[in-house]
Order: sequence, then C-alpha cells, then structure tokens
Amino acid sequence: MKKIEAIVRPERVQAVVDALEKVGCVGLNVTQVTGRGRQKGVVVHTGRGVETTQINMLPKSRIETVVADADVEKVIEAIIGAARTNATGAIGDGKIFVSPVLEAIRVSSGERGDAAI
Amino acid sequence: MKKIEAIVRPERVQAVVDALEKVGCVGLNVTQVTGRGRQKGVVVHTGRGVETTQINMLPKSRIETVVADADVEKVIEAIIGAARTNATGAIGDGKIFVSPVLEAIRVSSGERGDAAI
Amino acid sequence: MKKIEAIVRPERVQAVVDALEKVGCVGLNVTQVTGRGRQKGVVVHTGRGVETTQINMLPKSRIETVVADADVEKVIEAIIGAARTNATGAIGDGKIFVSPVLEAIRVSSGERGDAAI
Amino acid sequence: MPIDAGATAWVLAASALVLFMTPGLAFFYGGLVRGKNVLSTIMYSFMAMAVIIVAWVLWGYSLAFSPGNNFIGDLSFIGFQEVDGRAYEVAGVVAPIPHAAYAIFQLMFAIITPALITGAFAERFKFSTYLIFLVLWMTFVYAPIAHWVWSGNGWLFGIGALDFAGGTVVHINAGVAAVAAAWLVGRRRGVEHGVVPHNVPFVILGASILWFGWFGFNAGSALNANYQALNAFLVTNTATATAALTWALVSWFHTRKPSAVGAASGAVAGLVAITPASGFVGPLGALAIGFGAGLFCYFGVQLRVRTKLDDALDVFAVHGIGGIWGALATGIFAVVSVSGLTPPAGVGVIDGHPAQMWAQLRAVAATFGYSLVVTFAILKVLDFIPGLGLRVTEKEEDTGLDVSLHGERGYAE
Amino acid sequence: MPIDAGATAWVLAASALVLFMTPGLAFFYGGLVRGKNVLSTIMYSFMAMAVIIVAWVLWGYSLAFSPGNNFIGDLSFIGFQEVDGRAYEVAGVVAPIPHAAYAIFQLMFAIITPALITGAFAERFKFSTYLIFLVLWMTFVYAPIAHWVWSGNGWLFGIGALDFAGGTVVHINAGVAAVAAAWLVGRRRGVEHGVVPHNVPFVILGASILWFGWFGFNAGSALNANYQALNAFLVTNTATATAALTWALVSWFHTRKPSAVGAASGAVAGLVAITPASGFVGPLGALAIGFGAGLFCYFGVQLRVRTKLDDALDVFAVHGIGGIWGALATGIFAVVSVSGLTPPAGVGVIDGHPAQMWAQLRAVAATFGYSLVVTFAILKVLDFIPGLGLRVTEKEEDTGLDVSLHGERGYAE
Amino acid sequence: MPIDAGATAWVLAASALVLFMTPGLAFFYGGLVRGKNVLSTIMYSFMAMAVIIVAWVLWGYSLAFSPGNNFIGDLSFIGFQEVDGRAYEVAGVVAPIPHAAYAIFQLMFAIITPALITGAFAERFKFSTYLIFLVLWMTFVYAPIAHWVWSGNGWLFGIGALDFAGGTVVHINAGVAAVAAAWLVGRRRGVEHGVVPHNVPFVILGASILWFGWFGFNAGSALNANYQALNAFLVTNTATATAALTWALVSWFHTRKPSAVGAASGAVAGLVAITPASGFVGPLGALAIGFGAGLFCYFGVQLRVRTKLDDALDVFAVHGIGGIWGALATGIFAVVSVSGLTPPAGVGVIDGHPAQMWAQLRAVAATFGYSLVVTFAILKVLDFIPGLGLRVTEKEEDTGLDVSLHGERGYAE
Ligand SMILES: Nc1ncnc2c1ncn2[C@@H]1O[C@H](COP(=O)(O)OP(=O)(O)O)[C@@H](O)[C@H]1O
Ligand SMILES: Nc1ncnc2c1ncn2[C@@H]1O[C@H](COP(=O)(O)OP(=O)(O)O)[C@@H](O)[C@H]1O
Ligand SMILES: Nc1ncnc2c1ncn2[C@@H]1O[C@H](COP(=O)(O)OP(=O)(O)O)[C@@H](O)[C@H]1O
Repeated sequence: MKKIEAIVRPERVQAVVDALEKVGCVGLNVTQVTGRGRQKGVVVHTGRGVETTQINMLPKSRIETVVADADVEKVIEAIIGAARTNATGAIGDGKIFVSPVLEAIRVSSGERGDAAI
Repeated sequence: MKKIEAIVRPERVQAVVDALEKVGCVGLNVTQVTGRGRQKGVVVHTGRGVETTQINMLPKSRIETVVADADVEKVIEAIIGAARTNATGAIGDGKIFVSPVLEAIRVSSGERGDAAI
Repeated sequence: MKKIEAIVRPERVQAVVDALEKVGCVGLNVTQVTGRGRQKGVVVHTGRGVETTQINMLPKSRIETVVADADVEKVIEAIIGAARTNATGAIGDGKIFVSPVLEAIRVSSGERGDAAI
Repeated sequence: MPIDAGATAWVLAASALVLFMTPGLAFFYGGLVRGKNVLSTIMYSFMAMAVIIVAWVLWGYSLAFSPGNNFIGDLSFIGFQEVDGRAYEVAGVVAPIPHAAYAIFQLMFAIITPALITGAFAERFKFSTYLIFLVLWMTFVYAPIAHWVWSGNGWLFGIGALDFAGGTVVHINAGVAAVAAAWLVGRRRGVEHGVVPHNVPFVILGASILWFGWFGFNAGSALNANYQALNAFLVTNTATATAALTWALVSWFHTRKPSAVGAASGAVAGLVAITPASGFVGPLGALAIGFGAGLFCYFGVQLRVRTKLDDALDVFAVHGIGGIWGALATGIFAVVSVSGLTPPAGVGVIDGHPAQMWAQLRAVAATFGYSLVVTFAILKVLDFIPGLGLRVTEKEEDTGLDVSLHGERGYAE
Repeated sequence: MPIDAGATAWVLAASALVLFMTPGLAFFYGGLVRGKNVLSTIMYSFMAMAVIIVAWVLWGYSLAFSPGNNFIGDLSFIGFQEVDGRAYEVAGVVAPIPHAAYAIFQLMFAIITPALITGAFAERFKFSTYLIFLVLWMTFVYAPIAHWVWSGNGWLFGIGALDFAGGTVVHINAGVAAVAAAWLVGRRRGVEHGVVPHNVPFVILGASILWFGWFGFNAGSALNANYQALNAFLVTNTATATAALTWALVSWFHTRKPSAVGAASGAVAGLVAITPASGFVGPLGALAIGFGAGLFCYFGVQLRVRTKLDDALDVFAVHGIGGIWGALATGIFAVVSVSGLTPPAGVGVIDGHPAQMWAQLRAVAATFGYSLVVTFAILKVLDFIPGLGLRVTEKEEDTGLDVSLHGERGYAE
Repeated sequence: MPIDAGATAWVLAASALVLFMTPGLAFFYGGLVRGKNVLSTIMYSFMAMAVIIVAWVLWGYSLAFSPGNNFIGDLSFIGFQEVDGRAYEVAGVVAPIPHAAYAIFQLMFAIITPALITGAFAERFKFSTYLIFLVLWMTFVYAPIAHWVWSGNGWLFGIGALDFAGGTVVHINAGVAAVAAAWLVGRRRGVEHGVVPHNVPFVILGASILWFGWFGFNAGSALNANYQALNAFLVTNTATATAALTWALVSWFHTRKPSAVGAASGAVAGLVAITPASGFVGPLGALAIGFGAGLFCYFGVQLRVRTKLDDALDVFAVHGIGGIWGALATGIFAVVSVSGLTPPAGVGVIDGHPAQMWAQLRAVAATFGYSLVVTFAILKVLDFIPGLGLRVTEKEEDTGLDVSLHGERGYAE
C-alpha cells in the first residue's frame, strides 16, 4: 500500500475528489494547510489597513488517500489531470508525494490490508 | 518506530485519547479532516435553505502517534476498542494506517530514537 | 527523499519557516494540530466560568517538508535551532519525525524526484 | 392622562429594544454551546419570536391582559380587538400611551420568557416538540402568571406584591420551568468534563445586546419618559455593572482566573435581579442588589454543577436564583421616594415596612409552584404523545443537532 | 402642525435604527457567501453607506424630494439647502417634525436600497465599478422613483397608489435591479451544487438586526409617535413572525429539515411584504401578508434555482416577489380604520374598494419597468467603459475577492 | 424650561445607544488583534462598563459635574445624591430633561473614554493592573477634564472653547493617554511584520455599532429632541461617511487595495473628528471635517508605523489626531446659523471669528498636556507597586492573554 498525498489549490479539491472517484479511489481525507512552494505569496493588509505585509504561505488543501500498490500511477494521473488550473499547468498547482504504508485496518470490522482501504 | 494514524469520528476522540493513555501511549496529535469512505454523507441546505446538497465528505478527526515497533499492536487494539460506536462496529467508524518512521527527535533535548517519543 | 515533520509551538512557526529558508528548504506546509506530549496542558473554564477543566491537548503547529536525503540533517538542525523557546530548550518545544518518501511529483510540470521538491 | 407623543416615542423605542433582546439571548446561548449545536440553540430563540408573536396577537394578549377574573383574562382582546389608539388603564393606572403601545411592549416579554428556558435543554431537545411546547407554555403558564401580577385584576397585584418589570413573571417563571425541563429531558451525553463554550465573543455579544435591550425592558416599564423611567435605567445599569464586577472578582478568587464568560454571566444575573426592583429602588439599593446577584448566582451555578441536573446553560442559577433574590430585595430596598406610590405600597424593609416581604414571598412561592407543576405537566404530556417526545436520538445528539435536525452547519469554508 | 419633541425623538431613534439595517444586511449577506468573499460582500453594504450619504447630501435628496415636476425634483435642496428646523409638508401632509428630520430619515432608505441589490452579484462584481454604479443608480433610478411615490408632486402619489414605507421604491426597485445585474454579470464559477453559507450565525445576526431596524423603517414612516406608528410597529412584527414561521414550516415539509437560514429568510420576506402596507392594514391583515410572503418568496427561490439566473442571494425572490406581493396585498387589506385617510384613499378590496388594486398594479408595473430598463442601461454602459467592466477575472474569483480585491482575509489566527 | 417627555425620551434612547458603543468598541478592537488575545481585548472594554459605572455612581459624577471650583467638582453629588427628577442647569443652560437624565447620559461617556485607551496596550497589559488603572484614570484624568469643559464652572468652558460632544474630553484625552500607555508598556513581542486582524467581520460589526451608537453620543448631546439634535445627527453621519470614503480611497491609491479595515477605521476617524463640531457646523462643514479626518488619521497611522511606539490599535492616530483636527475644525467651521449661540460664541473662522481658534488651541493644549502627564504618572506608580506592574510575562504574552490570564479560549469546537 502507498499513501498518496496531494497538495492542491483549495478551489480544485472538488475536481480532484471527483476524478479520484472515477478511477475507483473512494476513501480519502482532506486537510486545510498553508504552504509555501515556488509560488509567490499574497500581499495582505495589517493593522488599520495602511500597511501591508507579504504572506508567503498560501492556503492549500491536502488530499490523502491510501491505495493499493497497483493503483498508484493511475491515481497520480487522475490527480494531475484534475488539479491543474489549465492545460499547461501553472506555478502553485501543487505537489504529490508518495510514501509507504505498512498496514491498513478498518475500525468497524477489523479487516486488514488492501481489503481495508 | 511506526506512525499510527487513526481516522475516527470526532465524538470518539476523547475516548481514543484516553484509551491510548492507558496503554502508555502519551504523545500524539490530532487534526480535523474531512473524509470520505464507504459512509454515506449528509444532506445540507444551500443558499436560502430551499435547496439541499449531498455532502459526501464528513468531518473526521485524525489521531497520529509515533510509537516503538513493539507497541504497534496494542495501540491498534486500544484504538479499535475506543473508536467503535458500538460493540459490532458501524460504517464510518474509521480507518487506521501504519507507516514507517525512520527517526524521532525531541526538540528540547535533542534526544533521538525511541527515547524521544 | 525524506519527509520531515516538526511539531512546534505555534508562536515559533515563523522562526522555523525562516530558518528553513536559510538552509535552502523552501517547499513546506503547515497544519494546525492539537497535541499531547510530556507538557502539562492548560486549565480552562467551562460553562459559566465557575468550573474549570484541564485540557491536556495544546494547540501546536505541524510543519512538513519533503527534502532530499542529503539535506535531512541540516534541516533538522535548522528546526531545532529555531523551535526552541530558549537556549536550553523547554518541555513543549516539540518533536521532529523523519519518514521515507518514495516519490514526489510537481503537478504543474509532471517533474518527478528530487527535481520536484 | 392624555396620550403623550414623548411617552409613546419611548415605548416604541423600548419595544424595539426588548425585541432585540431575544436575538441577543440567541447569541449568548449560542456561544456557550458546542459548535455542532450553535444553530439549534439559536433557533430555539429565533423561533420563539416567530411562534409567540403569532399566538400572542391571536389569543395570548387577551388571556393575559383582558379583564377576566383574578386568575386569567377573557377573550375580549382576541386578535388584538380593542387594542387601539385610546389610552388604557393598566394595573389601576392610566399611562399616557395608546393601548396598542402597551400590548406591543408586553408582547416582547412573552417572547423572551420561554426563550430563556431553552438554555436548560439546549443540545438535546427535539425541535418539533419545542414548537408545540412554546404555544402550550405561553398559554398555560406565562399568560396566567402575567395576569396575576400585571393585570389590575390579578390576585398577586391585589396582595400588593411589587414586580416592576417582570422578576416573577419572566425570570422566576423561566428559571423554575428550566428545572422541570432539564430534569425531564435528562443529562446530555458526554459532558462529564463540562463544555467549553465554542464562541466566547458571541457570548459577550449576546450579553451586550441583552444589556442594551434591557434598558427597554426596565425603563420602558415606566410606560412613560419620566423620572421613573430614568431611575429604572440608572438602577438597571448600576446593578448590572456591580454584578458583573462581583462575579468576575469571585471567579477570580475561586478559580484563579477572571473569566470573560463569567463577567458576561454576572451582567445577566444583575439584569435579572434588578428587574422587579427597578421602579422602586435607588442607586445605592441597586449596588446592593447587583452585589447579591453576582454572589448568589455564582454560587447557584457552583451548586448546580454538583447535582446531577443538567441545566445546561444554568437558567435556574441565573434567572431562578437571580429572580428570587430580586423579588426579595425589592421588598427590602423599595423606597417611597423612588416608587412614588402611596405608602405602604411601594415601601420596603429599609423604609420601615417589613410586611412587604410577606407579599414578595407569596409572589415568589406562587410563581415557583405554579410554573414548576404546570411546566412539568406540559412536558410529560408532550413526552407521552407518539411521534413527539422530548429528546433527540443518541445518534442525532452525537452528530450535533445542527446537521441532524436542521440540515445545516454553523460554519463552513 | 407645530413641531413636537416626542415625534422628533422617535424619528431620531428611527433614523438611527434604519441606518443600522445596512450593517445588518452586510452580515446577512456576508454570512450567506463563502468565507473567501465575506469581506467583499460586507464591503458592498458598508461602502453604500459611505458613498450614498455623501451623494445624498450633495444632490440626491434634492432630486428626490424637492418640488420639481411629476417625475423628478429640482436642485433647490442641493447641499441640504433649506433643509432646516421648520416643518415641511411631505406628500400633502405637514408632519410635526423639522424638515431636517425627514431628510435624514429618507437618507437611510437611499442607502439600503442599492445595498440590497448587491446580493445578486456578490462573489464576482468588481469593487471599483460598484462604487460608480452606486452613484449612478441612486441618481438615475432611486431618486426618480422616490420622487414619484413620496413627493407630493409625484405621479404615482397622484394616482393614489399606497406605499407606506417603501415597497415599490425600495424593494421592488432593488429586486428588479437585481435581475438586471445578475443577468449581465453572469453566473459564478463553480457553484453548480449551490453554496453552503459560511457563517450561519452571521446570517441570523444580520436578519435580527434587520428586524430590529425595520421598526424604524416602518414605524418611523409615520413621522410621528402616534397610533399609526404603533400600528405599523405591530403589523411589521406580526407579518415578520408569520413569514418566518411559514418559511420554516414549508422548508420542513419540502426538504425534511427546518432550515435556520430559511427561518431568517422568511423573516426578511415578511419584513419586505409588510413594508408598503404597514400604515394601512391591521394585525389580521398582517398575518395574511406574512403568510403569503413566506409562501411566495419560498417558491420564488425554488423557481430561481431552476433558471440559469445566478441571483446569488435571491434578491429578486425575496425583495422583488415580496415587494410585489406586499404592494398588491396593500390594495387588498388596506382598511380605513387603520389608514385614517379619507375614502376612497386608503381603502382596499376587503373594505369594498377594488379599484385600489389598479393603482397598486400601475405602481408595481411602473417601478418594475423603469428599474429594469435603467439599471440595465447603467450596467451596460459601465461594462463598456475601458478599465471598468462588471466582473473580476477568473483568477480573482477563484482566489476569492477578499484577498484579490481588498488584500484581506476575513479570518486569521 | 419645563421638563419635556419628548426630550427625555430621546435622552433615554441616546443613553442606551452610547452604552452600546462600548461593546461595539470591544468588537472593533477584538477583531483587530490576534485570535489568542480576542477575549482579553474584549474584556478591557467590558470591564470598563463594570468598573466605571460603579465608580461613577459613587463619586465620579460628583467630581466631574457638581459645582466645585474651576478645576474640579465637589462631593455634593456623591452616590448620586441630588440627582433627581428636577431640571438641572448644565453649562449655563437649563435642558428640558431631569438631572438624572444628564447624569446617566454623561456616565456613558465616562465608560467609553478609558476603554478607547486600551487599544494602545492590547495584547500585553496586565488585567489586574488595568482594573485599578480604570479607577484612577477616571478619577484623576477624566473627571477633571470633563469638569473643565462641560461644567458651567469649568475654566475651558469659561474661555469659550467649543466642544459639543467630547472631542477634547473623550478623544484627545484618550488618544494622548494612549501614547503614554503604549510608551510605558513597551512593544509587543513578535509583531515586526505587523498583525493581521484575526476577525475582520468583527471589526466591521464593531465599527457599525459605534456608528449607530454615536448618534446617541452626538445628537444626544443636544439634551433635547430638537433641530440641534437633528443637525448633530446629520453632520455626524455626513462626516463619518466622508471619512470612510476618504480613507478607503487613500488606502487604495497607497496600497493598491481598498481595505475593509481601512474603511471601518475611516468611519471611526470621521466620528471622532465631528464630535466636538457636531452642534456647530452644517453639512458642508461636515464634508470638510470628514475629508480631513480620513486623510490626517490615515497618515497618522502611517507615521506611527515608522516610529518605535507600539500603539497597537492606533488610538493616537485615530482619536488623538482625529480629535485635534476636530477641535480645530470646530474653530474653523462653526457657524452661528447652526450653533444658535450669541456671537462671538459659536462662531468660527469662516463666519469671521478667527479668535475662536485661540480658544480651541488652548483647549487642545490643556487636555493634551494634562492627560499626558497625569496618565504617565498613574502608570509609573502602578508599575512601581509590587505585585502590580504593567505587563504580563513573556510566556503569558506568547501563549496569548486569553488562556494565560482568563483561562479561556475565544473559539473552540
Ligand atoms: N518540499 C515540500 N514539502 C512539503 N510540501 C511542499 C513542498 N513543496 C511544496 N509543498 C506544498 O505544495 C504546495 C504547492 O506548491 P507549489 O507552489 O505549487 O510548488 P511548485 O511551484 O514547486 O510546483 C505548497 O504551497 C506547499 O504546501
Ligand atoms: N483509503 C483511504 N485513504 C485515506 N483515508 C481514508 C481512506 N478510506 C477512508 N479514509 C478516511 O477514513 C474515514 C472513515 O472511513 P469509513 O467511512 O469509516 O470507511 P469504511 O466505511 O471503509 O470503514 C473517512 O471519512 C476518511 O477520512
Ligand atoms: N509520540 C508522538 N507521536 C506524535 N506526536 C507527538 C508524539 N509526542 C509528541 N507529539 C506531538 O509533539 C508535541 C510536542 O510534544 P512535547 O510536549 O514537546 O513533547 P516532549 O515534552 O516529549 O518533548 C505534542 O503536543 C504532540 O503534538
């Protein structure tokens, strides 16, 4: 099993979740994070609105899904397809990380392994 | 060392945290996530309350704890015991994932390894 | 590649992020968590303010960054340096966990591996 | 007394202020509960506005304020018939305002009283049953007690009990009903360690709106823009501040930290306690009443916490105890220089009329007993009717009432 | 009629209340949108206060209320000249308040009307263009229609159309302008599944402030602290409660869950519908009007949802339909015992004067047509001017207008 | 002048409005700070209500408003003795309201003034010390200055300085005290990059409540429901809108984005600046004053940011500079047609009386100097007393004052 962790623009989450469903990846969870990559941040006001500060960390959404080893590539493809703002991709579109998972357990039934995800 | 990541119902967090303490697992952290599994979502109103939409992602809590290899099974058991809504378990009770951790460091002292968790 | 996950005091996040930038680690993301370690919690009021309860879980910030294998040690050092409240470190200063990452992909370009982080 | 535009202007403003108290209460209560129940808690108050206004116009006002007998009004004001532009004799006095002004002003009191009770059963009471409870409780509990105290014909008015702006009718009444409700609906699940209020700024916002609106409640009860109204305004403000300060200081000594929720709660306790007294006591009496309110209500909550009764937002400790203290304190601190009544009416212990306490005690006891018994009976009946029942299911309670009953979440992205 | 301090006191208080409605609207609308647009939505209303007040003092009041001709005022009140302490004849009646009181009170109406429209184009309208739109719309749409209806000289006033507190001028006008605006600015991106309100407590707070402030709006329109004001207060309250209850119950049957946003929306619908009628109908008429408002506006939203028109916060369904229903219902339920006018003025169908409906229909049609056409024209022109345009870029919309236009986030740590 | 119910009705409503400003301020300030300090910031204002009300009734009002000498009152009104239903001569004029009305109305000003200061030391001032500071500051700074300006006996009143509703007493006073406080308490930790307001909707809510309540502040200062009150209402509104617009536009040019917090801040700056002028200038003067307020206060904040002074919420830039500009502008724009005074009293530069500027300057300088010196002294003493001290520990500051001092969090699940 692998954990696939995709950090994407918040406004693309719905599209990514839908795309994952299409490739049969139903189980997943989403967290709100703030992150920094090569993307420039935003300028926001501080105090009474006469000063501004550059915020380098932008709100992003992290989608995590644990999948069987065999599904990794198709899931990555689905995410890339849905997370890009436009056909060519833009800075800030996000990152995907893949890491090993040793075991998965379904709480309700106690099932383990690929059957549990 | 292993990281044990349990995604459970928010209302069970307290019970799980208490159960973990009982088996000697004190260090942990909790995040709010929204997730999707086999559980059907909820129907909520949109706009002025005349339309509804099905939300498939439900609020869940993720409990993460890094434990020594020897403790993995007892921790899993403790979580399953505390996270289930009732004796037989119900859909939506959650998932547990186990993944490898290579190193742990305590910031205050610089200690490493099992001593640091 | 390794994922370095540092759980630190919220008020030290800015310092850690700046320190990471100095050692060339730009990509990262931050989540708000509540956590429990050896640190005693805080006492807060409940209800109408005549009762109090001990909250063992404190708000912490989790900083995650995926780095090339070669950079792990200098990143850990940078974090420790910035996350400590004072020179000697104090309980509650946090934890760092290192875990393996198999692959990283940049969504916008599809680049993989160290080039993508 | 001819109708006066100045008096009418003040009663108009005061009525708007009192109406605004109910949303204030919604935020006060809404901030104190957990986030998953914020809307259901707010809806209890908001729907009290919707339901009671309709019922009051149709029959409530008539039951409470038409002549009738000593115990209840008749049907002569049904549908606000005869509620018009002529002056109306209220409790033996003709106020310089149209009858319609009085009827509107009184309506606002009828709304907030049942809304106060909802703090007792918040986070678990069934919404459908609640709407029916509102109608029944207003009809069978609120209207009669209002008639006893404020109608020229009412028996408590007859024995000379002093209640300027509703200490018995509103606060003791709601506080006691809260006990019956909390008892019958049972404890919430999973609150052994207490509940941490989910939005304390909302609690303060609510308390502040209550404070603001309460000037309408008490000073409006003069039904005129005169010195009595000003005095009511002054003593309301004074008692409230004193009680907020007292509660904050007591909580500081007791828990080592001065709680913001505590200060807000103290303010509400002070507002409650000064209500019956506000037309009869001076500023120094108000200091005493506010001090007592902060102290007694604080310890009231303390005691409640040690019982098994899950009066979730401490309605009895604040409105019940605060109301009883206020009713008795009126009997102590009422002075004829403020009340302007003909002695011995309007004269309390410190002005040499200990017998006043007797009338006050009877008013407290009558309200206490009647409200407890009839509220209990109403809830028992509702619990018994198939399809109703008082409490949501365990699953609904765990999920939170907002999603499970109203299909909404308080907050989203 | 000599100037009366009581009447003036009430108009002062009422003016403050009506001003407070605009921030109320800001929160009502602000809670309904997504969190990334909360500030931009609030700013539409807040800046309406800033911009309209300046423009009204300079020329708006003069255009709307100076004598002029049947269609528009003249420039005699420019810069509030002649707006002084003397009584002023309004629509053929001399109210017992200074001219300045009337001019201030009317100002508050001019603020909230364009702010109402912003619900139609929230989450995507350009802020810079909006400020210019405010000025143009007040000048070319609001001022003329206000003149038609409320100036003694106005042609709709001349044909005997009844509009006590602004059903046509404020609500139909804003509701229709909303249609033009929603149409021209186009649908929001990514709202196929509807939008879940980001902060429902703010929605309730806003609705509550609107309710509170609306007492000023309607009861203040009596321009006196008299029985007419009291009746307006009473029927406003009654219709609002009825509509809130109706909407909540209808949504309950229809969606299986009684929505809190729905109850709040129902209250607003009731407030809208009773506005033109509030000086002319009694409490039972108010029940009927409130019931209709809850029902018709609910189904108005239903219908809108099925169209392609992205009137984001349903301004037309609530203010347009609610306003039209209110205007027609005034023609039905106006009774001379309340209006106090000389028949057939102030007499509706139930009092035996069906012809009143004809005047009401003409008022509705004239407002509808004029507002639609001129609003459309103004927006077309603004869209055409280089550097302006109606809509933000896609990237700005996706990011949220708060960060991209205002450089702020609603909420931070 | 006999007591008038209309005037009394307005002063009652105005007093309620002014009381409501303090919670408004609590939200304005509370939204501007970081989430971990929201409650402590709100508590500064809320406890100002609790503490000052008690102290004012006991001795504050007497010190400020009893005859006494030119510098301070005597003890004749201790415990609100003699504050009764008879009319009272205020500053040489007998207002048609009872003495009690005046005393209550003035109380509300005494509450908000020290609450304004708290913006300077928010996020780090010790709560225990603050409560004592409140009492001392009201007694030794506020009461004397109020006496100078508003007592018929006061020396600033004697030299003919114009201050209708409290520009010197309230705003310059608070703004200057803020400088002393910010200086002595020192900079916050970790705010080099500025602080992003944690809840901007609360900032707007607070500013809106302030705007709403300020009608009571300024128009209530007429102590009557007459043309002067209406004019004060009108010019308050006009200056506020103009200043909000000015600030928003200036911030737009300067930072490329029109800030919502900026618009709200501009509104407050306008409210401040028009306060002393509101009984003396007309609507066009109000436009000028509002424009200046938006501009000068904006640049005031700009300048402060470049200093080392951590006046956290810019109390001096808004209340100090806004107040000084207002005081001077009163000397420029006061016109006898509005003030109704006997020239040269109430006549400013544009009406041909440049000497008025001299009186205004003296009033500004006296308030400035006295407030700075005495506030400094009070804080120095408090800092010196063992167990008190001005500032929380570093750990408490880092954790946030809500948890560390009050044992509460603003928001929970
Ligand atoms: N090395 C990293 N480790 C962890 N998270 C990262 C890393 N690099 C980027 N991220 C996360 O991914 C988000 C998107 O990054 P982005 O700016 O699109 O990266 P890039 O421009 O390099 O493709 C960032 O906001 C951050 O949350
Ligand atoms: N494959 C997965 N990867 C990551 N998270 C998952 C996965 N499957 C489920 N989850 C998380 O676990 C939560 C509980 O899942 P649940 O509905 O109980 O699963 P099941 O019904 O399959 O036991 C989900 O809401 C989601 O947050
Ligand atoms: N074993 C663990 N697994 C996961 N998270 C942990 C673990 N131990 C500690 N943490 C997280 O680190 C935070 C800081 O821990 P801290 O109290 O500083 O630990 P210690 O006192 O052991 O150094 C905790 O609040 C918790 O969020």
